[in-house]
Amino acid sequence: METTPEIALALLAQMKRIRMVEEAIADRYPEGRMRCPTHLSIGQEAPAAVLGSLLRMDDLVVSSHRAHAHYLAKGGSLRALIAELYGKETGCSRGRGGSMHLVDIDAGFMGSTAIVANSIPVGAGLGLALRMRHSENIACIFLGDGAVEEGVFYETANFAVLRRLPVVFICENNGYSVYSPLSVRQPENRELSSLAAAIGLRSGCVDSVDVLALHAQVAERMRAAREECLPAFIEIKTFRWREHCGPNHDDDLGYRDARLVDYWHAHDPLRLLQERLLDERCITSVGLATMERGIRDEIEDAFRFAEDSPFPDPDTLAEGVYRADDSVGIPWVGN
Amino acid sequence: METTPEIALALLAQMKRIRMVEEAIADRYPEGRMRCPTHLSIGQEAPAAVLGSLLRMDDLVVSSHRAHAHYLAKGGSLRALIAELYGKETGCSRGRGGSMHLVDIDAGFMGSTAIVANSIPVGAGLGLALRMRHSENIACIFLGDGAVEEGVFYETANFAVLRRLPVVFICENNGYSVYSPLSVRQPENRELSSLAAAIGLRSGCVDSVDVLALHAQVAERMRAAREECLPAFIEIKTFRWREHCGPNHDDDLGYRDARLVDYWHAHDPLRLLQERLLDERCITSVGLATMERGIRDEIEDAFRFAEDSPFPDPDTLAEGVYRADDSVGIPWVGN
Amino acid sequence: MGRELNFCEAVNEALATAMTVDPDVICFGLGVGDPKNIFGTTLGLKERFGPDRVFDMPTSENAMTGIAVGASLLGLRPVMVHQRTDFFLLALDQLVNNAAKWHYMFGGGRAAGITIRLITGQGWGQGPTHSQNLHAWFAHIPGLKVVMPTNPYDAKGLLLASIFDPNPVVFIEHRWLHGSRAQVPDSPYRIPFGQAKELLAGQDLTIVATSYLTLEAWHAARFLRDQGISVSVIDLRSIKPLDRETIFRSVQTTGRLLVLDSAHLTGSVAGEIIALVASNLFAGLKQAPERMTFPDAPSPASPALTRNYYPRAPDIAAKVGEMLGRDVNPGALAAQCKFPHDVPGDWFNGPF
Amino acid sequence: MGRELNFCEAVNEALATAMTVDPDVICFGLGVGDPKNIFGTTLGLKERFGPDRVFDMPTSENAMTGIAVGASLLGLRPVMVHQRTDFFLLALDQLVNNAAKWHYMFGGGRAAGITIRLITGQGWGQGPTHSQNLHAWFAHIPGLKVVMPTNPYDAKGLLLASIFDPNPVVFIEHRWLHGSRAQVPDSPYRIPFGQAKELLAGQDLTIVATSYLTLEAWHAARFLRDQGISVSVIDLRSIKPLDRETIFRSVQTTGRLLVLDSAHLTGSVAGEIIALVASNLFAGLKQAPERMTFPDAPSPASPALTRNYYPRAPDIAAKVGEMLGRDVNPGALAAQCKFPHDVPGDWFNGPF
Ligand SMILES: Cc1ncc(C[n+]2csc(CCOP(=O)(O)OP(=O)(O)O)c2C)c(N)n1
Ligand SMILES: Cc1ncc(C[n+]2csc(CCOP(=O)(O)OP(=O)(O)O)c2C)c(N)n1
Ligand SMILES: [Mg+2]
Ligand SMILES: [Mg+2]
Repeated sequence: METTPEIALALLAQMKRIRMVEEAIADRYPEGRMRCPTHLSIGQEAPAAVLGSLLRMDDLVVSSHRAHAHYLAKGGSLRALIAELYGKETGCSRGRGGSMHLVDIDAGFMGSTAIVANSIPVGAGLGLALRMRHSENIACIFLGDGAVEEGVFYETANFAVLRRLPVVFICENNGYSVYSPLSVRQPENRELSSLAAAIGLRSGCVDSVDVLALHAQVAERMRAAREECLPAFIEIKTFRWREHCGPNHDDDLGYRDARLVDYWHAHDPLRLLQERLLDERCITSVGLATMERGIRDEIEDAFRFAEDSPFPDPDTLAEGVYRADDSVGIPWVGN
Repeated sequence: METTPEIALALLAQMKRIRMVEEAIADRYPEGRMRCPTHLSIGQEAPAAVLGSLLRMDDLVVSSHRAHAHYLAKGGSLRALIAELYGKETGCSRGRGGSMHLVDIDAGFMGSTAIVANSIPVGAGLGLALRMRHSENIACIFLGDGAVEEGVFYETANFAVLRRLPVVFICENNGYSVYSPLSVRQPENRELSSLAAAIGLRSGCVDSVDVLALHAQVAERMRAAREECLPAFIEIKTFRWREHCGPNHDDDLGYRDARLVDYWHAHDPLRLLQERLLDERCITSVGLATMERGIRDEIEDAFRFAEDSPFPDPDTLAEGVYRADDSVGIPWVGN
Repeated sequence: MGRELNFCEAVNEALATAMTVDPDVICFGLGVGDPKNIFGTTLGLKERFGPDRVFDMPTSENAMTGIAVGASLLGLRPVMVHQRTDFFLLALDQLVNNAAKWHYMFGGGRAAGITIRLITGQGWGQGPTHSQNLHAWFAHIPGLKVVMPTNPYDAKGLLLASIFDPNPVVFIEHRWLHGSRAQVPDSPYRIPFGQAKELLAGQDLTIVATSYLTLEAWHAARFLRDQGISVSVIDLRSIKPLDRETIFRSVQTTGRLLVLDSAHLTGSVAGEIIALVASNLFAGLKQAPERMTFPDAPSPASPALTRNYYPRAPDIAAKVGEMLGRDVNPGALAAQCKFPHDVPGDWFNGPF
Repeated sequence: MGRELNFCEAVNEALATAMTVDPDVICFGLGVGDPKNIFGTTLGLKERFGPDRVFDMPTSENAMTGIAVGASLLGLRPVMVHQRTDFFLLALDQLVNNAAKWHYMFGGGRAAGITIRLITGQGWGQGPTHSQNLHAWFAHIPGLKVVMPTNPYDAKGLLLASIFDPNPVVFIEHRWLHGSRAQVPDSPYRIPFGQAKELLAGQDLTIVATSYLTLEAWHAARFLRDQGISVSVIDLRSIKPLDRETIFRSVQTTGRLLVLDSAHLTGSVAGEIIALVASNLFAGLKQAPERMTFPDAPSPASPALTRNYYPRAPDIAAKVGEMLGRDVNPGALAAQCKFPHDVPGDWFNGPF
């Protein structure tokens, strides 16, 4: 698929939207009314935006603790996201899950979970069901470089290859698991994509600095995965700007090489894309301002919605543990 | 290391011993006095014998459910093995563990366990301790082709490479997990050793039909592993002759291609080695008969020992759950 | 119409029925479709329903459980099986962090409608890692249902109820029950969870049991009856949900409670039941409620040690006698047993 | 000589002491040696004892637990830490099938002398997968010891006892205790397991608690004392081994028992304790023993829902009042709390 100007603009808009949402969350987090652990995607907007533009509405997604971007890019409701952070009944998980447990079934966002790697097999299970139903959709599994260390990633990949499941693993390699660099977790010189290839996945590694190149490369791989119906693994090099969990910057802690931080600040994929689209006159500065205003309004609306929404009724605390429906006609017998 | 005639003879003796022990167990199992699930190694003697000859007395071994051969080749007591199968107090695990839980600390056989793959990290932990103590020994981890499917194998291999642990994974690939062929468990054309290599292990695959070639190749890899102090993975192609668990043949069930079974019967590593050593006059038929008699006597003695040994005292059933020693001088305080 | 089936045949029939009724039912596990077909319980399914719906799997318990969860979110009804409960320890992240919580933590949308069949080992030296019982663990987790059938009739009805329940169900089959036989209707039926069955109604003492221990309790109760002791035997059938009412009703009559549980004493479901009765029915109790369980020690392999590990009918009878202050001569009951203590009967001759 | 330390400092001191005393002590876990150093508990250790003994690890909980087991077989004393109990669900095969059984199933040779520090989350929207409490599970497994310290003094003494215990010990730290302060001797000492501490001795009712709930119980008891209700508060400190004697002795005096437990009701340790008392001390009970626990529902993220999820001092006071038939006005106690219900105090301001 060619990356048309329309697509480029849509990518810009989505990335901007994600960034501005995350920044708004960060700004307001210290008020202490979004009371749940929150992992922001600032700096990592590109993979989400690209996948969001390539996945179909009825393709499916699962993700991890750092899921705001994936949820939004897949079409999840912004209002429901912010309300979830506020612990409101109108939240996407009715306040039960918080930032780490997002869902929007209508948008095909099937759930994000907070135990590292444990949504990976869930994504493959979606793939199994899609395959059984002869669907043309695919299931997209977002994971981090840390998640690759869990055995369940490997087990899932093995099964996906064995049964040729229509799944794509999107591994956002931001080089860190919390404060831990890859060097304390994985052997030097490991290529995650070679590892995935050895398990049998169609694999490749792409950089997220150039968003349009990223889009083109991921598009090609997604097309192949869809057409050949073979599971794929795409490693995307990216960088998290803020602290692992919470609204702050944490580079004062010195856990990341200053040059690395500087490099990514100088190569912010969002800014580079924006400059390029301005340069190439795909968008004017007026158009950009309009875009930003639109996003700001949407964000304002979402926060207002969240703040105005009611909290869950405390008396419903223990409800909803079990689902009640009974859809089959097999008769019940008594004692 | 060159495979000298002495070594060749020792390999023959060890393989013969393992085969004859296993056959004796199989013969007597129907008596119903060895009352525990028992996984025989008939057909798979070569890897155990080769490793037994290459490991030093103070190298360490862990293994799985199918561990008789590994235990014996490492120097584990035959008497204690048979007594364990009989559930006797003189068994290597005092009757608590049965065939699936063997141990002989003096021989460096640190334990075999019956949950697929769960002794793998234990072996790596031994390696970690050896490394911390600047020992020149290595820890050898026996596993099957099924165990490779557990995530813990992958997690362990990653850590072993990361920390350069002195461990060698010996993967006996007999093509089956119980009745399940590799084809229902792993992708076609997978090379286990390439997979291991992608994780970062020094890897190779060798065949066990020619025992002397196997010995030479494994010796070379073990030497490298020891000298470079890098963890290694050696896949050894082998074949199990009897049923997965229990004393019988089960090829009437038709789960294995008859040609495969025929091939391995025609290429019994033990018989081929024996014929070759006779051919090459490394041993005479008289020498062979003496060897067999010696083994038979040892086996007779072990069964007699087991049968004559007392059962554990039923009153000790709940004892030994916790270990009692207290070896540090930090004072205890009361309330 | 009914016929006599054994437990494995009843499970097999439930699976076949479920797969016929609903094309969304799938069935997998290590050994599904192999020549032994999980002690015969999955016999013929692959042939009838095809390898897409019935399949063997890699030795990857954790991922495969997550895959079941994922598949269920799109409406499939996966039935996974493990030949021993012990193997399932690898999959508890998926069971507890995902399956059990999915419905609740995402605010009530989808649920993980999976069924996990776990087979419990006992006897013939299964030893410490092939005969564990973890139903107390499962019962502790909100969002799970835990079913422990005792006979072929219940096995069929409870398994069908499990498969079509929209929530995750842990379905525990005791290996020693696999050979038991009973009349089983050939038409499909479901038995609701949370309905215990009072097998015998008595006046002197209530025995609460599950799964295989129900049989031992029944033998003990029949033996005691001949000595003029009238014991209630309640088979819980599911422990989550738990049928408190039936337990309470019986204890209200007898005032005496003995709970049997095939698990380690500390933290057992037996303890939970005693706590419930002590807290809710204190005034109705005539004496201290008691329990018989496995000891707080791993299950040893040697038959010399398992003899006293598992409570059997004579032990139960003796315990009831002790609680009632009656001499009951359990030796007479023990003498009736015609096969070694570490097998359930003639049909089982090791090793699994 | 003692000084005031907080809980994290006490844990840190215990670790440093252990590593100084014994070169075989090693310490690892996700985040060990990073700038936050597990809420400061592993601060400075890597620098002092080197990266061979103190290290971060891959996100591979299961293998790393097995690696600890293996290392312990050669005499190392690994101390592993998880920032949340929930993450440890991945490692239960190693804990239960290997660590807990090693000594027994190999006939009494080596043992898995490992210490697993688990930190329990609460408040600030930790939600369903970051605030689980599984001590009932661990207590159910023979071969494990389970320790739940309440204050810095006990944390140091019990952690040193854990590290030098030759058996696997699960050491549970409630995150809300990390900020608590107390006098801690600077010399090394060990507190034996299975010795509960009676914090208050009373006549009317016995409260049994562990870990963070002990603090809530203590506040409730002090409040009740002013109203003329005299309550015993027992801090178990370890739940396996369990100090039955101290519980029994107190209940023998008061005749009334309330057990608090930071876990789901069904299958809780609270139930186990009630069962023990009901079975062994039936005649000594004046009324039905009761328990207060979390509900049988996952822990929700929203602060609106957690308010009623966790039993707090006013709830405990109210419950005691109810059991004694006394009006105790718990509202007055609730009014004393000066910070939001979902943080332990001013020192905690989210997110973890
Ligand atoms: C099983 C488990 N272990 C540890 C954690 C704590 N934890 C939360 S996020 C995280 C980092 C994961 O790193 P990565 O997968 O690279 O994702 P990133 O945060 O970089 O996006 C860790 C270790 C967890 N949630 N689950
Ligand atoms: C976790 C776990 N899953 C399943 C089993 C049942 N099981 C016992 S041995 C075995 C086969 C393992 O195959 P492999 O590793 O190739 O060893 P082999 O029997 O061929 O020597 C299986 C699946 C088990 N013991 N543990
Ligand atoms: Mg990362
Ligand atoms: Mg095999």
